[in-house]
Amino acid sequence: MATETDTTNIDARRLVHRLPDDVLLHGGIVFSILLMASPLLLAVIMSTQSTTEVYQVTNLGLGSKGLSNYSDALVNYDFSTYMLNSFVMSVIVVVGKVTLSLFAALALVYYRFPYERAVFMFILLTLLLPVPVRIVPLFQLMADLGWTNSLLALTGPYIASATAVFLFRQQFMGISASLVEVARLDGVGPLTFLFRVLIPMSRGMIAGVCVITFIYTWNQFLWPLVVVTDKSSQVVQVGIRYLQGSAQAGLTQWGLIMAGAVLALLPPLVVLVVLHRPLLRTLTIQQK
Amino acid sequence: MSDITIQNLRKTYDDVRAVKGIDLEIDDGEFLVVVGPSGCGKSTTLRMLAGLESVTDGSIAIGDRVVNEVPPKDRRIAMVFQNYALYPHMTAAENMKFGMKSASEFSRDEIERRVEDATETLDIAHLRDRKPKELSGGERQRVAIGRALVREPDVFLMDEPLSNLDAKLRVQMRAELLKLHRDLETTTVYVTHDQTEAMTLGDRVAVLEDGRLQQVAAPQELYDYPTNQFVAGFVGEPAMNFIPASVRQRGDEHVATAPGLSLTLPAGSGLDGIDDDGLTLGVRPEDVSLVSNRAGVSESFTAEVTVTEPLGELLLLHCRLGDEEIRVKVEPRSRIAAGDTVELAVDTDRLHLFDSDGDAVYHSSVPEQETESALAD
Amino acid sequence: MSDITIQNLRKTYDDVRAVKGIDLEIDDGEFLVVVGPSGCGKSTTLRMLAGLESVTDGSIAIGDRVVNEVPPKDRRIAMVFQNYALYPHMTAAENMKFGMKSASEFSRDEIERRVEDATETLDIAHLRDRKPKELSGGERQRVAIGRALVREPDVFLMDEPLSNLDAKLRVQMRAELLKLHRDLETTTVYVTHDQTEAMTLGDRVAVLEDGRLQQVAAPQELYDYPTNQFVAGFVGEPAMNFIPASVRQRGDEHVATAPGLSLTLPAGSGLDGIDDDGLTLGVRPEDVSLVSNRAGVSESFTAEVTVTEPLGELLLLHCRLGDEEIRVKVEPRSRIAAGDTVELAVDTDRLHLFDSDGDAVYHSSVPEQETESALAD
Amino acid sequence: SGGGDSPTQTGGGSAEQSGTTAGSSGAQDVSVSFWHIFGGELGQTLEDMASEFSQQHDGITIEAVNNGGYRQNLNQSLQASRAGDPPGIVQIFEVGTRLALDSGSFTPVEEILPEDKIDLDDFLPSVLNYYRMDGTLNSMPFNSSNTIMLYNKSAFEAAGLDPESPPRSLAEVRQAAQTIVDQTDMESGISWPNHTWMQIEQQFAKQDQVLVNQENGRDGRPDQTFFNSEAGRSVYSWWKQMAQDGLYLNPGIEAWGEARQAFLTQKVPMLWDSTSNIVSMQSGAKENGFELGSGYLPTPDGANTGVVIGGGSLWVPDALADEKKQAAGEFIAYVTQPEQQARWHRNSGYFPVRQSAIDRLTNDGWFENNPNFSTAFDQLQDTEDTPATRGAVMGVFPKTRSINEEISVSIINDQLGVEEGLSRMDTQVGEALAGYNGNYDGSE
Amino acid sequence: MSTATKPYDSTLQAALLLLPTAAVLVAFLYYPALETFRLSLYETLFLGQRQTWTGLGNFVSLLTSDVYQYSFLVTVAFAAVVVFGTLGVSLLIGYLIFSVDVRSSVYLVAAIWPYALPPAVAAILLNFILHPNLGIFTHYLELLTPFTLDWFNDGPQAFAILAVVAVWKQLGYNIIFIVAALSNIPEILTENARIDGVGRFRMLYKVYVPMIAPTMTFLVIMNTIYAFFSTFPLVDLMTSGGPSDATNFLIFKLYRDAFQFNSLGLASAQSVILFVVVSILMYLQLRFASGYGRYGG
Ligand SMILES: Nc1ncnc2c1ncn2[C@@H]1O[C@H](COP(=O)(O)OP(=O)(O)OP(=O)(O)O)[C@@H](O)[C@H]1O
Ligand SMILES: Nc1ncnc2c1ncn2[C@@H]1O[C@H](COP(=O)(O)OP(=O)(O)OP(=O)(O)O)[C@@H](O)[C@H]1O
Ligand SMILES: O=P(O)(O)OC[C@H](O)CO
Ligand SMILES: [Mg+2]
Ligand SMILES: [Mg+2]
Repeated sequence: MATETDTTNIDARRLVHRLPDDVLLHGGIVFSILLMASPLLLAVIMSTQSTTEVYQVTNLGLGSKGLSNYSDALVNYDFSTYMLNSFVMSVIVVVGKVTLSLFAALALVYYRFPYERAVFMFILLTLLLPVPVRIVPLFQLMADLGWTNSLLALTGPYIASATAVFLFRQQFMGISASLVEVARLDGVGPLTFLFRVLIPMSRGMIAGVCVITFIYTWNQFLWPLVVVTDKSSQVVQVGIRYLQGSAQAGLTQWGLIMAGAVLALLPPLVVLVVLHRPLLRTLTIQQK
Repeated sequence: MSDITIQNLRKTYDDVRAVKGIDLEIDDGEFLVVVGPSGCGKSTTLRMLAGLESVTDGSIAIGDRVVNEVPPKDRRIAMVFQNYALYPHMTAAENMKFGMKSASEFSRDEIERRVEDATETLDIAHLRDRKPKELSGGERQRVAIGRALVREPDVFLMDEPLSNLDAKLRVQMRAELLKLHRDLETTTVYVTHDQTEAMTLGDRVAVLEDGRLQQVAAPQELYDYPTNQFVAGFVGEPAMNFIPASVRQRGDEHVATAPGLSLTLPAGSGLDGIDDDGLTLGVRPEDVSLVSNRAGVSESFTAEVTVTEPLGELLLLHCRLGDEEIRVKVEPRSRIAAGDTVELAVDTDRLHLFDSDGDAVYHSSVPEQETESALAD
Repeated sequence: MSDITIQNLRKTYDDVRAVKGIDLEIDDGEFLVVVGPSGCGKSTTLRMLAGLESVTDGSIAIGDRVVNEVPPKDRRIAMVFQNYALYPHMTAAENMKFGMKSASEFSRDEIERRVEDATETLDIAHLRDRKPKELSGGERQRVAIGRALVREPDVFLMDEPLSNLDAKLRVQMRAELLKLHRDLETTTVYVTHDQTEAMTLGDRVAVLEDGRLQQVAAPQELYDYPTNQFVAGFVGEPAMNFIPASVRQRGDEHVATAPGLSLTLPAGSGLDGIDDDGLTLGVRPEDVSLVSNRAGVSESFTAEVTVTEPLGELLLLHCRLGDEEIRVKVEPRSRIAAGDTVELAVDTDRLHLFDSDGDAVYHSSVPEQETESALAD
Repeated sequence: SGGGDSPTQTGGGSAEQSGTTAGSSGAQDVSVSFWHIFGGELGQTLEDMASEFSQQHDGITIEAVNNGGYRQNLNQSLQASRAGDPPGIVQIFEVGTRLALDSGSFTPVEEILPEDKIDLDDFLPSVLNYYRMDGTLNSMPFNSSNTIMLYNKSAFEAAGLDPESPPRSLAEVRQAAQTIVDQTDMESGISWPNHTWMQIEQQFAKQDQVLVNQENGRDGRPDQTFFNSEAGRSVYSWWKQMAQDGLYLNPGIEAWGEARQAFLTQKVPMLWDSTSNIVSMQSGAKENGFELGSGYLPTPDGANTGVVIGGGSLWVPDALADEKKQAAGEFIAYVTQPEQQARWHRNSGYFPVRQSAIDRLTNDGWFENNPNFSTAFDQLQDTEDTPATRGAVMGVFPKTRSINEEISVSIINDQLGVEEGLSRMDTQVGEALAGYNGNYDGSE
Repeated sequence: MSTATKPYDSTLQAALLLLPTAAVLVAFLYYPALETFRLSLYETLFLGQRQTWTGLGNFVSLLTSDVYQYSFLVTVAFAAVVVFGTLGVSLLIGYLIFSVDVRSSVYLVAAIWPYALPPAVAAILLNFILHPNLGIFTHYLELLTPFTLDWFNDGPQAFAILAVVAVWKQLGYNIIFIVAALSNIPEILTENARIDGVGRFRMLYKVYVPMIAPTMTFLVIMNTIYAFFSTFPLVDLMTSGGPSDATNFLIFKLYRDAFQFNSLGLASAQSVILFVVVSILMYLQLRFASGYGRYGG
């Protein structure tokens, strides 16, 4: 299958011996990876330090506060609320988007209906309309609907997407035509076909779309910033913004901020690490 | 009754005329193989039979019923695909059951019974709970056939079911399919582009080219009496040698001549009135031989060997005769090397003549001839 | 000097022993074909020759130089791959030049000259400026060969270079490769899994199985005198019939018996002292025949036909003999149907016996025998 | 106008009920959110006040929420009002006054104050006047501040300067800065966030120079600004020179934290800061081991017409349900009570806005014992009442700040000349004013 | 694709299946987008509650405004730096990983994790690490080099810092594609080069880069879109557009005009201009995607 590219599925023979410069290569990789990760590692260290310790710039030891910056962020600075909001928002968008897109792709790939191409183009064209292109009226719309500060406003605009429809369509079209024809010969109904055949056969792709969507949604910043004005409904990315203002004895509490940042990064990072395989496969299909 | 009657069948895609008018009758219980080069319209024809493709023109009847407008599931057919078309996430048994469950006209027990029967017939009972990826190619194809079997159809349609298998397995599955057909006697239409498969499987073979039927006949008849140059060249490996020739009537006899070659043609149908230049003489590689092997041959000719290919059971010579290359099958242990000049003769009982349109105008032997048989008892 | 000497060559991947000790001498200018089933270690061996794979044990010498530790680029070899390995973004000419340019030991003119020569030799001068995707499969393979040519290597290594081509083209390229080799006389090691290719191309053929060499011999010798059952079964299509048999000495004669069959073996090397049960009698399908066709055969036997496969030029019978199935090639127009019982005899000059280890202990004909030749002049 | 069609607005029914709100255990709880801008200790103080109030007032819960900074609070409350889901009380900075008023999103606070509990005459007139437009008090001054200069007495002493007499003119600042940089290992001489509140708004007031025409915008909609005036040029020329000579440590645009940090970590000996932060600066100084001093905001030539009121006031959105407005009014009255004001002052440095609170503190000897706290107050008391010190009013004030601060960077980085930069401010703000006015008039 | 593989032909069912998606797209994408076009022709105050028709006035004032022109300029420059910076670094790291052993998912995951990195977090982390006074990186940089980091005040530095953050955050995404593309290059091409003795570096720029050109093009487009649209949190949390407007990118200016300065009409006009930018980018992507054939194995 052309779609099974890459990284996850590489011929065992790739392990060709390349010893002479192996050490150099590994060194190079480890160096770049460490360099890339260093801000995060430093942040983790700093997140255990007290404000005074942070201000001793070269103090790179684990700090005296242990995890208390984290509990402080979670309890006193409402990060538990923000995280929960982010989580609920992300899960709703993931579930909603996957469901809606599966239905749409089912129709696009397996139904004969007038103006098929036009309908597909109609969906695809929304790629031209990222949030910034419509943010003002979208905000007004939410205001008019009275949806601001609600999950509806946070999730609604994300719940349908050209990308997911496109990916599922691509996936379905990649399913061997003869499998479809077998179903046709048997007279299998569309929903049976979707649930018994398409979904089980698209598990990897669905997982990939879930990961992409989760990370994408979790990382949203601008839209929640605009549409949520009530702190208790705010998501964690914007929550970081609130932390920035916190000061103790006139000094910014960087330890606390770092703890907040690490918290805000953790869920998408975990999702990525655990599900990187389907993610990689799905992303590379998106390219086409 | 599950004979099939196809009349003037046509299929046009936007601008492609894939099938250009086919008339064909398939008897109840017959195993008909449709063969032809890639893109000739085999699959299209089969898919119209299945109802997967709409019919542009003409009609298809299964039994007494014209099925042009009948949806696939109601045609009482089952189809087997080249790539098995098994659902990868279901076990063998689930694959077999899935279609029937969807149809909902079968009871649980009925479904179980049929799957039981089919797995037994195909000797795959032990594979019931494996998923396709845990099966070998041959086993997968067997499951796919099993899935067709459980529907107990009137007609089996198979589109190159063996072409994904390796050579050994293909030969073996071929034999199994033959046995299965002998047991079930279900009308079967089998599409392949492999002439060996066509020859060995079919009660009759239909040769298709460019959307048109070229010949429908029993395998050996196809080999011995091709109706045109296309069929002659398509069937047989290596292909029949074609030599541009002219035929002149000399008294009672007809003599074919080509550069370096002159042959008196045995009397036969079609020779009357032929006195022509633009003809093509056809002779198969095994019907040319080294002269020393055939005593008393008058009309021998010489050719230069350009390449020798030892195939073990025989030696294939590529020889230059005039401007043409002809292939000759000779004894495997002949000591012949490239560059040698050899003396050759043809089996005059196995000559074919084609006119400039490619139509066969003459075969040197007569179709209805009796062949000596070697039956014991 | 570019003969190759391989001694006790071994290759082990983590837990897979891919090559298990090969000794082989390849003469300067020889065309050696390595053949064997998938996974037997052909590619691995070739890649060790090329230096793409490190050698686990043993040694490889090209000419007088042991090359085990020599990097690929310094081995004076060129390799042609199955899927051409052309750089898609470079034209044919650029593809040919790229490697040489990198080597930087060649002058511009030298490079131009060589490419010129190669394109001429291969008749692809007109394709120079096309990119791979604008070339057909055969043309691509020609460019790939051209790229190997320009390096003017001591040894060509080819790994299934034709297996991506369709049947017709494969046959044609095969002939071209032969001609090229005849012109250049460069030592060539050619890997394939296709026995026909092996037979027709090789000066000698090395049969590999499971990481071990089974036999190295000229093609016809391989066919006629396989050293073991594996080679016997691997070469020839359909494969040799194997019938479990016991051989008893009766006075001067040795008689082989199997259910339904009893054969007096012609005297031959290896029969002395054989008086055994666990033997296997080997006879090729074309060496079995219907009795009526061979007059005066005493030791005939009968078998039931289970399947008939008309192949056009012959009819292949699957017959049941005792518990065994044997395949028999008979006259194409024989009127034999499945279920018939036929009387058969074997060509006693073409019998083989294998012991329980599969080693050939006896061939009824003698290797050095002269074959009658049919040379004119 | 905005929020008028809010679905939450109920008619007279709720007015009747509101009579029973205070002190009674009403059936329904009114919960009012209060968006403020404080983190840390100040935020804590506010939250304490809110919860104490909630405890004392059955049926009312005030939820104090730190909603980021002033800009965010203004924008978000406008957005929330637009969306019909406004907070109960919003803290908005002084320069947002005109915009908030024009937006029509807020109810004049005097309409909802429980009259029996508040005595407007007790409030400092200078403060009330800032927030009173066309005779109406639109918002309740709560946290009022001005700019003072903090300095590191220990460093002054170490450099041989008199720690008890901080520089009063910009030239003196420069001298002190130079001396300290030369004498000690301090990095630079002075710091303050690039914030027009200090370098323009306060400096102009001190030099009795209005920012905009129409009597600083109090007599009508202004359409012209005076940044490129003598007052502006003298401040900016000095500032630019300080920066060029490495005597000014630039912490960034509105970067309060960075500036304070530089001061507390003793990179600079002087800091211009809001009085609002005295408490934490005092404890910060102590933690970092130096003695904190404070003085009036220095000006060119030591001119001192006075300062403008800074800080924020409390606004109540119009779209709020009546009983919530009522509750908000109760709370606003509560936090401006003299004892709360005194407490607020002690915990922050914002000066009390009521005379009685000031009197109470004075009587307690607070100002005597805490000279840094009195500096701000004294500076305020020293202020003459002129159009310049009454403060400018314009709808585009927040944007003006952004424009000016961006241009300030270019000036002190020497990408722009002083005049060039100041007149660019005049142009850009002028355009913004024109756009705002045109639009505003157009639809009325 | 053959229409023959479409087993269902009930238009009604198809419509029902498409309805939810279509409804969401119309309500939250098409309608607001059209509304953006409409609003761009008005001058507005207070979140659109006061609107005055100005025709193309907003566009005229944008296009003639120094600030906007400058913003456009820095955005384009920023996109260029981010696009090529990201590609360069990712190519290097991707190539290293590919060269070693692509299956090693440990390396791979360790290199692509920034894909999960929220831009806001990236901004905050580097804001701290590179803080002019507190940043540990700053500290050592200033210790070891004569260079001083003062990006709170120095426009070009702020621009560079944001570029670093933007590149860092985008590395994961790019490495994913580059490693995948490299892995798709048939191994035999590499082996062939080994036989010819082609050097690693020459191989990279003569063979690998041209061969993954389609992927690189795709990444150029995606990175451009990213640089234009997704870097808002960086600006908002790190520089607020400053200093000297050096980081006042289009998206930030749009936000500020809309939600801080209440000029929705003007902001809508900016949205329209951004729309034109995305459209051009998408068009280019389609052009290039079809222009390059995909190289098979
Ligand atoms: N859906 C379609 N749209 C347009 N043309 C088609 C379609 N399906 C088939 N064709 C064309 O119709 C002709 C016959 O196709 P068909 O698949 O029947 O060939 P085939 O004989 O089965 O070939 P193969 O041996 O390669 O399977 C071909 O030229 C093909 O390109
Ligand atoms: N890099 C590798 N790591 C582990 N095992 C390998 C590797 N390369 C080859 N093998 C194993 O070594 C054995 C020989 O492989 P090789 O590729 O030489 O077979 P082959 O004869 O060329 O087969 P084919 O005809 O399929 O190409 C096989 O079992 C294969 O799985
Ligand atoms: O920090 P504050 O509260 O003193 O306010 C300073 C300015 O007045 C804000 O506009
Ligand atoms: Mg077909
Ligand atoms: Mg191989």
